[in-house]
Amino acid sequence: MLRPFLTPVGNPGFRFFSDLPLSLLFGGVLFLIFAFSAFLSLFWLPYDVTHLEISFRFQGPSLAHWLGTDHFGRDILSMLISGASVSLGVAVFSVFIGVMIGVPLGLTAAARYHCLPDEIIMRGSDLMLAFPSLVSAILITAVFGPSVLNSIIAIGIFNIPVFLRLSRAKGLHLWESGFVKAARMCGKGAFRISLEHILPNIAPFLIIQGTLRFSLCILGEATLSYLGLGAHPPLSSWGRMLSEAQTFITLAPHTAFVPGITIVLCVLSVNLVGEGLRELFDSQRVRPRS
Amino acid sequence: MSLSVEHFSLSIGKKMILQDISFSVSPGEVVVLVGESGCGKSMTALAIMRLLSEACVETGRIILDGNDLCRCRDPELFRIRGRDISMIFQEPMTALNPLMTIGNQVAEALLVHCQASHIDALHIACKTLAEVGFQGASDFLGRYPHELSGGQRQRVCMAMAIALCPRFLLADEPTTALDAVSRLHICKHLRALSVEQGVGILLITHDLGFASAMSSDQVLILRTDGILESGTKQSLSMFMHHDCVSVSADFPASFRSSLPPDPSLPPVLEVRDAVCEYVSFPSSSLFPFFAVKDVSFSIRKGEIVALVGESGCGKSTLMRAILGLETLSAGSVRFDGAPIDLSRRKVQAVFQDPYDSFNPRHRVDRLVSEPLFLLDRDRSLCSAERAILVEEMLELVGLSASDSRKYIHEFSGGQRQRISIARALILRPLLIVLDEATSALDVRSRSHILSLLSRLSSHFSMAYLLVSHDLSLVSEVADRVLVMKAGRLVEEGTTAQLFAQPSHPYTRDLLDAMRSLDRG
Amino acid sequence: MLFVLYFSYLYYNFLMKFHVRNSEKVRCVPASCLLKTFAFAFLFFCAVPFAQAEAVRVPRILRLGMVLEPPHLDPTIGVAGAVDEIVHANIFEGLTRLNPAGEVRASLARSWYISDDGLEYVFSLRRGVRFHDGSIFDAHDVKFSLDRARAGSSVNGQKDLFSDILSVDVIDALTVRVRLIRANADFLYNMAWGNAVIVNPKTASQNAFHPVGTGPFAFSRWVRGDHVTLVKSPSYQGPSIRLDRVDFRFIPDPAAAFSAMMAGDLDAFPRFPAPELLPRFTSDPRFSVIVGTTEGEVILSINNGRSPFRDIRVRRAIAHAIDRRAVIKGAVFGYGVPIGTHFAPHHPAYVDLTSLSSYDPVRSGFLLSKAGFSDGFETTLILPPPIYARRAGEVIAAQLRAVGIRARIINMEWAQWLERVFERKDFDLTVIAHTEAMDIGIYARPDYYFQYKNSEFQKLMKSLKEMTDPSRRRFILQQAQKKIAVDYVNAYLFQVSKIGVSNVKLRGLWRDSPLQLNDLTSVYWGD
Amino acid sequence: MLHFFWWRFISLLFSLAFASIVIFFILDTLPGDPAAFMLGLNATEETIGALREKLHLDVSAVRRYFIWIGSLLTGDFGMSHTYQVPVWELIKERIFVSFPLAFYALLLSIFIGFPLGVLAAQCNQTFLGTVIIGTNQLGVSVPEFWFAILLVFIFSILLSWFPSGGFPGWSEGFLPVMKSLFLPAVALSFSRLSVLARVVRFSLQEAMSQDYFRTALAKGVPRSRAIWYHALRNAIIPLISILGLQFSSLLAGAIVIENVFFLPGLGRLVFQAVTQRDLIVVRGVVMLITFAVIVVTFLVELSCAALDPRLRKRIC
Repeated sequence: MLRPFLTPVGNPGFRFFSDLPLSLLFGGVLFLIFAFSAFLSLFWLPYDVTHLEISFRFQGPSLAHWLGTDHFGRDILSMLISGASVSLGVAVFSVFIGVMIGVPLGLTAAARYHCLPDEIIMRGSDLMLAFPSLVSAILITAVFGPSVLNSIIAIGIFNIPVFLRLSRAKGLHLWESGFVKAARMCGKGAFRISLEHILPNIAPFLIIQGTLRFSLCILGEATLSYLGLGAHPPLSSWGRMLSEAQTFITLAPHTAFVPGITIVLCVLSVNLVGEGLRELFDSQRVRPRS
Repeated sequence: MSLSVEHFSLSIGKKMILQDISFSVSPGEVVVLVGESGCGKSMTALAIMRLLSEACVETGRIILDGNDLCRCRDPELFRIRGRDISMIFQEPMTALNPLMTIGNQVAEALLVHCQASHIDALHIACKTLAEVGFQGASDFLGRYPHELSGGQRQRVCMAMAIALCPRFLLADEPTTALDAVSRLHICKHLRALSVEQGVGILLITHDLGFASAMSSDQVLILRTDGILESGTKQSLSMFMHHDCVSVSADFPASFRSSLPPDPSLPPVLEVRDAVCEYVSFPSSSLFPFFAVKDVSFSIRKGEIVALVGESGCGKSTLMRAILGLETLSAGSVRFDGAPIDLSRRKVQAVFQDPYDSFNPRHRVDRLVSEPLFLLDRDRSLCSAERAILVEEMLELVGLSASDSRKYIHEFSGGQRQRISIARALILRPLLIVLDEATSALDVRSRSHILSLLSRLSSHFSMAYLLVSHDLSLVSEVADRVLVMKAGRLVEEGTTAQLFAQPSHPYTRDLLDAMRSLDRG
Repeated sequence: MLFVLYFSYLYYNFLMKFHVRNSEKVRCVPASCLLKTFAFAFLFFCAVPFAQAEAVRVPRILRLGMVLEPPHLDPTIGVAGAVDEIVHANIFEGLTRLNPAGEVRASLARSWYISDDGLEYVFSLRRGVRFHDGSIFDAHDVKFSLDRARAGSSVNGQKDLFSDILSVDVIDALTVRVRLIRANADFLYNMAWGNAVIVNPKTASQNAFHPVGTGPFAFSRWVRGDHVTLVKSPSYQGPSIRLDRVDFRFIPDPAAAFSAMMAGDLDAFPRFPAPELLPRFTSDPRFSVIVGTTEGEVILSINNGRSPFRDIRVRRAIAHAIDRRAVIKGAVFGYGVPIGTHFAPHHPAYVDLTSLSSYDPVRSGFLLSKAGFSDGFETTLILPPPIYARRAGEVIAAQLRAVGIRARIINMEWAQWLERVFERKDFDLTVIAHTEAMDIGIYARPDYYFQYKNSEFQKLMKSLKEMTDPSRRRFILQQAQKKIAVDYVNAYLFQVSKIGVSNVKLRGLWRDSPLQLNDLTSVYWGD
Repeated sequence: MLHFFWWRFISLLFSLAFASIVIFFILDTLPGDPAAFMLGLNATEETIGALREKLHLDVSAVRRYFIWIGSLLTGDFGMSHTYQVPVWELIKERIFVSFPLAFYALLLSIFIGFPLGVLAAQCNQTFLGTVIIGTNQLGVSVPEFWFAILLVFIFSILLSWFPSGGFPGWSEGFLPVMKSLFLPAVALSFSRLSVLARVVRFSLQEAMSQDYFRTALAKGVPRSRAIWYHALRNAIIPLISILGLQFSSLLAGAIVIENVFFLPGLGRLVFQAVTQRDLIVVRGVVMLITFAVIVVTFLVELSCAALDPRLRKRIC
C-alpha cells in the first residue's frame, strides 16, 4: 500500500539505506526505541509501577534501579516506559483526529474553490486557529474531567486546521495541473479526482506535517499532564512525573532531569525523522528539465 | 583579450556532463552553441559565470584577460560579473525580482560597480532601456515585473546585462519562451551589439532558425555525451543532416490529408458565437474583460484546423471551453449536434507540458486507461480487455507493450507526449485538441510526434484542432487556419490561401516576422 | 554586569567578522548597519535586567508567603481560610479572641457577665476604639454585626454559630446584652471566630475588596494574583505594634515557594506547603523551622449510605488495611500526627484510639471475606487538588489494592469535588482535610456528605451544647470520639502539622494555629 | 486598498460574532457551581441558594447571552463571581503583565532567531550550519515548562541573579519589572526562536534557489547584498505571518510559564477562573484573547498584502 506514496517522482535510482539523510537514520532509530518501549510496556515492566515502597525513596541510579527511584519509591525507568505508551498513544490518536477530519475538509475546500463551502471551511479554520489552544485544552479537560481520552480530544482538535490548510493549499495547486484537467475531461467527479489524483500526490507533505504535529502533540500532552489535567494516577505520564518532581529538584535532581530529558529525546527523534523525510521528498521532487 | 575555455570538464555526482571541451570567443564574434535539450549547454554558460551549485566537480581552465576564473575568489568574481561578462537567462518570467521596480533592478548593476549616485544610475538605466526597444522608457522605471509581458521582461534582462557594456555576453536560449515578434527584436539587438559595440556573444540555443538568423561566425555542436564538435559558418547546411539536429526537411509529404473534407457530412465540432467574459475581482472598471468575443467556426471529420494567435489572445480560454473545462458566458459548443457533457467520448486532448500531464503515482497502464472510465457507465470492461487495449495503443504510438508496468518518470519528454496521444486515442475520439503539444519538445522529438500524428490522422480519419503560436509548424501541417487577436476571430481560410494573400493586417505582421526569421 | 557587556561584544564582532570575511564556504552576513542594530538591541534587552543591584531589606517591613489567594477580604462572607489568614486579628477584631493555646481572651469586649442559666450574656466594650475610617466603635456596631450574621438572607459561611442567639440589645454606648434560645457553652469560643468579627455598618458592603476594621493593621493595596499589603493603623489603642508594613504574597506552587524563600524574596511562610523540603531549611542557618499543630484532620471519608460501605465490617476492613505511618511518610514526609478519631490530638479531651484501627492486612482480608467479598471489589477514590490529598490517595490506593479493594483514582478540581461529593454525595471514597476547629459536631448532621445517621451520637452532641461544666464536657467529648471510632464511620489518618518557616531573626510568630489566622500583633524583627 | 480592506473587515466581524457564540455556549456547560465553591465546606443549602439568587445564575441561558453581549459592547465585562470585582479591572491589571511579557519574548526570539536563521541558510553544508540546525531541532523539542524549571533552579536558586518569580508591579519602576520578566521571557522565547530560525532558513533557501537571485549574482551584485535586497525581501512575507501566529500563541500560551514563575498574567487568571468555575472571568478573558488574535491575523494579512506589489496592485 505504501508503494505509491514512496515512489520517487524525480530520480530513478532509489537505493534504500545509503541514500537516506543522516537525520532520518538517527531520528528513526531513536524513535523506534521509544515506540518499542511503549509497546513493551503493555505486557512487561521491569518493576510494578503501582507498587509503592516508601522506604526505597529517592535512590540514585544503581544496578537495581537504572535511573533511580522517585518520591514514592517507584522505579523511574519503568515509570518512563509506561509513560511512553500514554504519551505516544495520545500523540498518535490526536494526529489521527487531525488527519481524519482536516484532510477531507481541506480537499473539499480545494475542490469547491471560490464558492460557499470553501469560504465557510476557511473561516471555520481561521476561527479555530484564533482560539488559544492551551486555554481551550484546559477548558475541555476541566469541563469533561481530566482523562486520557479528553486530552486526546483537546489536543486533536487543534491539529485539524493545520492539516486542513495544508491539504487545501497543495490541493489547489494540483487542481491546476494537466493530469487533473485530463481526469476532469474523462468525466470524473471532484470526489473521485481528489481520491485518485490529489490525495496520493499530497501524501508526502501530509506525512512531513504529521511528524511535526506528532512531536507538538507529545509536548502538548506533557504540558496538560504537568498542569494536572492529563492521565490519572494508575497511568503514569511524563508530564505528571515532572510536576511531582518539581518540588524535589533540590533534594533529588534526577527525578526532575530524567523525565525532562526523555521528553526532549522523544520529541527530538520525531523532529529528526520529519526533517529527514523532508530532505528525502525535496530531493525527489526536483524534476529534470531540458 | 578573448574568453577561452580550455579542456574543461564538469560532472555532478557520478554523471559526466561536459567532457574536455575547449573553445574561445573573441570580441565582436558571435559563437553559437547548439545541442539537444539536456546535453549540458546551460551548464557551460553557468560554469563560465561561476554560478554552478556546490555539487559540481570541475577540471580545466576558463581564461579571461589572462586570469583563470576557476581560481578566482568571490571579490574578484563580483567585479568581473556584470562589468566584463554578463548573461541573459532562458525564463524571463522568473528572472526578475518581483518586489523591485524595473528601474532599480537595472540601476543596481551600475550602483554596485561604479558607485554612481542613485539618480544618475536611474538615468543611465533609462537610456539602456530605450536602447533595447522600450518606447518612453521613463514611465517603465517605476513599474514592476508582473506588469510586463514575456518579451518586455526579456528585454529588461538584456538591458541589465548590457548596462555596463560588458566585453562578453552569454545568452542561454534567450528566445524559446517568446513569440515570433519579440524573438525578431531580440535577434536584431544581439546582432547590433556584436557588430557595432564589438561584444563577443556566446549564444546557446536548440532553435536552428534563430541560430542561422544570427549569421554566426562559429557554430559548436554539443552532443549528449558532452563532447563538442566545431563547424564553420559556410558548412551550415552540413550539420543540417547531423542526426541530432535534423530539421523539418524529412517532413512526411503525405501529411496533408489527400481527400478534401466532404461538406455534406455534419461538422464534428460546431462553435456558435461563443462569449467568455471575466469580471476580474478588483478591477473596478465598468466593462468586464472579454477573453473570447463572438467566435464561431466548425470542424469537419478528418480536417486539421490550426488556431493561431499571440499569447494572451484568448485561444487557450476558447480551447478550455471546447474541452468542457470552463463554461461559456454565452453561445454554444456542439459535438455531432450534442453538448459537451453528453459527448465527452468524442473529444480528447494532448497538453503542452509532458512533465505535468501525468499523475506521477500511477503506472502507465492506469494512465492510459483512464478515459475508459467514460465507458464504465454503459458497459464496463474487465481488466484483461483493458490491458489488451492499452498494449494496442502503446504499440500504435511506437512504444513497447512492456512499458505499461513502468512509472512515468522513466520516460523522456518525447515518449511522454506519445503516451499522452495513446491516452487520447484509446476511445477513438472524433476530435483531438493539441494544445501546443510540440512546443516544449526539442526539434527531433517534435518531428517524430508530428509524423506519428499524420499517420494516425490518415488511419483513423480523425479531426485535429492545433492550438499554437508557431506559424512555421502550422504552415506545414494545417488544412485550415483561424487567426485570433484579443478574443476575436480576425481571419479564417485554407492554409495555402492565407499564406499567399493574408487579408487582415495582423496576419500579415505574423507572416513577415516568421519569414524574416527563416530567411536569416 | 561585566559578563553581559563582554558577551554582547563577542556577539557583535562575531556578526561583523562574517560581514568582512568573504571566504569561499561561509558567505557574508547582510549589510553592517542593520547588523549593528541587532547587536545593540540584544545588548539592551539582555543586559538591562542584570544591572539591578541586590534589594536591601528594610527592618520594619514583613513579607509573608501564603499558598492560596483569598477570593475577597470579607471574613463574614463564605468560609475561605485564606481570608482569615490575612484579615482576622490583623484588620478585624471580634468580641473575644483566642490565645496561642486556644483559650478565650478579651478583645473588643473588655469583660462580660453570664447569667446562671447561661441564657444571657452582658458584654462591656473597650473605650475609645475607632474604625480605620475614623468612625467611633460602639454597641450599635456589635448589634448590627450579630444581627447581620444571623439574618435569613445572610451569606455568612458559619451561620449556625449564631443560630442560638434570640436577641441582641444595646443597653448603653459601651454595653450589649445577648439573649440565647438555649444554653451554649461554646458561645464565647464561637465569638472568637473570623465570621463573628465586628464590622462598621457604613463600610460593611465594601469589605470584600476594601476592608475597614478596628484591628492593628489597615488595608493598603491588593495586586490581584500577587500580593496584599497592610500598613500599621495609627488609631489602634492596643499593645505597641513593631511592624510598619506587611506584604502577604500568594505563591501556590510549592517549588516556587521554596525558591522564593531560598532567594530571600520572603521573610516567613507560616504554612509551608512542601514538608519534603524542610531538611534544606533546617540545615540552613538563615532560617528557623517551627512545627506546630493545626485543627485540620485528614481522613479517608467513606460514603456510609452506599453499598458495600453500609456494612461496618467492610468499613473496618478498610481502616485496618491502611498503614498510617506509610501514608504520613509518603504524603507529608513524616510531618503529621496519627489520629484514631475525628479530633485534634493537642486538645486536652483527646483520646488515643489509633489501636482500634491498627494496620492489620490479615484481619482486613478476613473481615472482607466474612462480609462476602473474599476476592475484593471495585470502587472509586476521588481526590481534591491539594498535594497532600493526591499523594495520600496514591499510597492508600496501593494499600487497599494489597487487600483486594481495587480503587480507581479520579482527580478533581475543587468546584467539581464540592458539587459531586459534598452536595450530590455521589462518591465511594475520598481523601479530605477538615480544617475547621472543634468540628466533631458534623457527624451529628444527618445531611452531611458521609451520611452517618446515628441518633445516639446526635443526643451526645445536644447534651454537649447545653453542658457548661468543663469536666462533664470533656467526658462527653471522649464518649463522642469513641462512638465514631467504634462505628468506623471514616478511616481517620493524621492531623496536619503547621510547618512554619521563617527568617531566624524574626520573633513572635505563633507556633500552633487554633484558628486559621496569622496574628501579627506580637511579631517583630529581633537583633 | 479599500475593496480588500472592507471585505476582510466584514469577515473579521463575522468571526468575532461567531467566536462569542461558541465561547458562551461551551462555557455554559461547565459543571460545578460557583456559589457552592464560594461558600465552602460547611455551607447549608439555603445560603447557597441565596448566593445563587444574588449572582442571578438562574436566568435562562439565551437571555444571559444577550445580556452579556449587550454589556460587552458597552465595555462592561460584568462582575467576577469569586473576586466581586468588575472583570475589566482584573483583566486590565493582568494585561500589564501578559502583554509586556509576550512582547519581550517576541523581541528576544526575533533578535536571536532571525540572525541564526540567516546564518543557517547561508552556510548550509558547513560545520556551523549543522550546529545551528542541531540547536534549532533541540530548541523546538524542549518542553517550555521543563526549561523554565531549569532556569529557576540554576539562575534564581543556585546563582540567585534573578527573582524566582512574582511580579513587583509597574509602580516599582522599569528595572525590577524587566528583571522579574527576564527569565519567563527567555523560557517563552527559547522554543519560539528555534521555530523562527527554521522558517527563516527555509524561506531564505527557497528564495536563494529562485532565478532572480541568480540574475542578481550574474549582474555582479555581491552575495551579501544579493541576499539582503533580493532573497530576504521575498522571504519576509512568510516570516510576518509566522510572527503574527507566535504573538497570539504567546498571549494565551504562557499559562504554564506564568504558573512556574507565579506571574499574575492573563493565562493564570483564566486557569484559576476555570478551577473556581468563575464563568464571567473565563468568558471575558477568552473573548479578549480571541479578539486580539483575530485582529493580529487581520493586521498580518494587511501588511503581507501591502508588502507584495502584485497584491497591492490588485487591491487598489
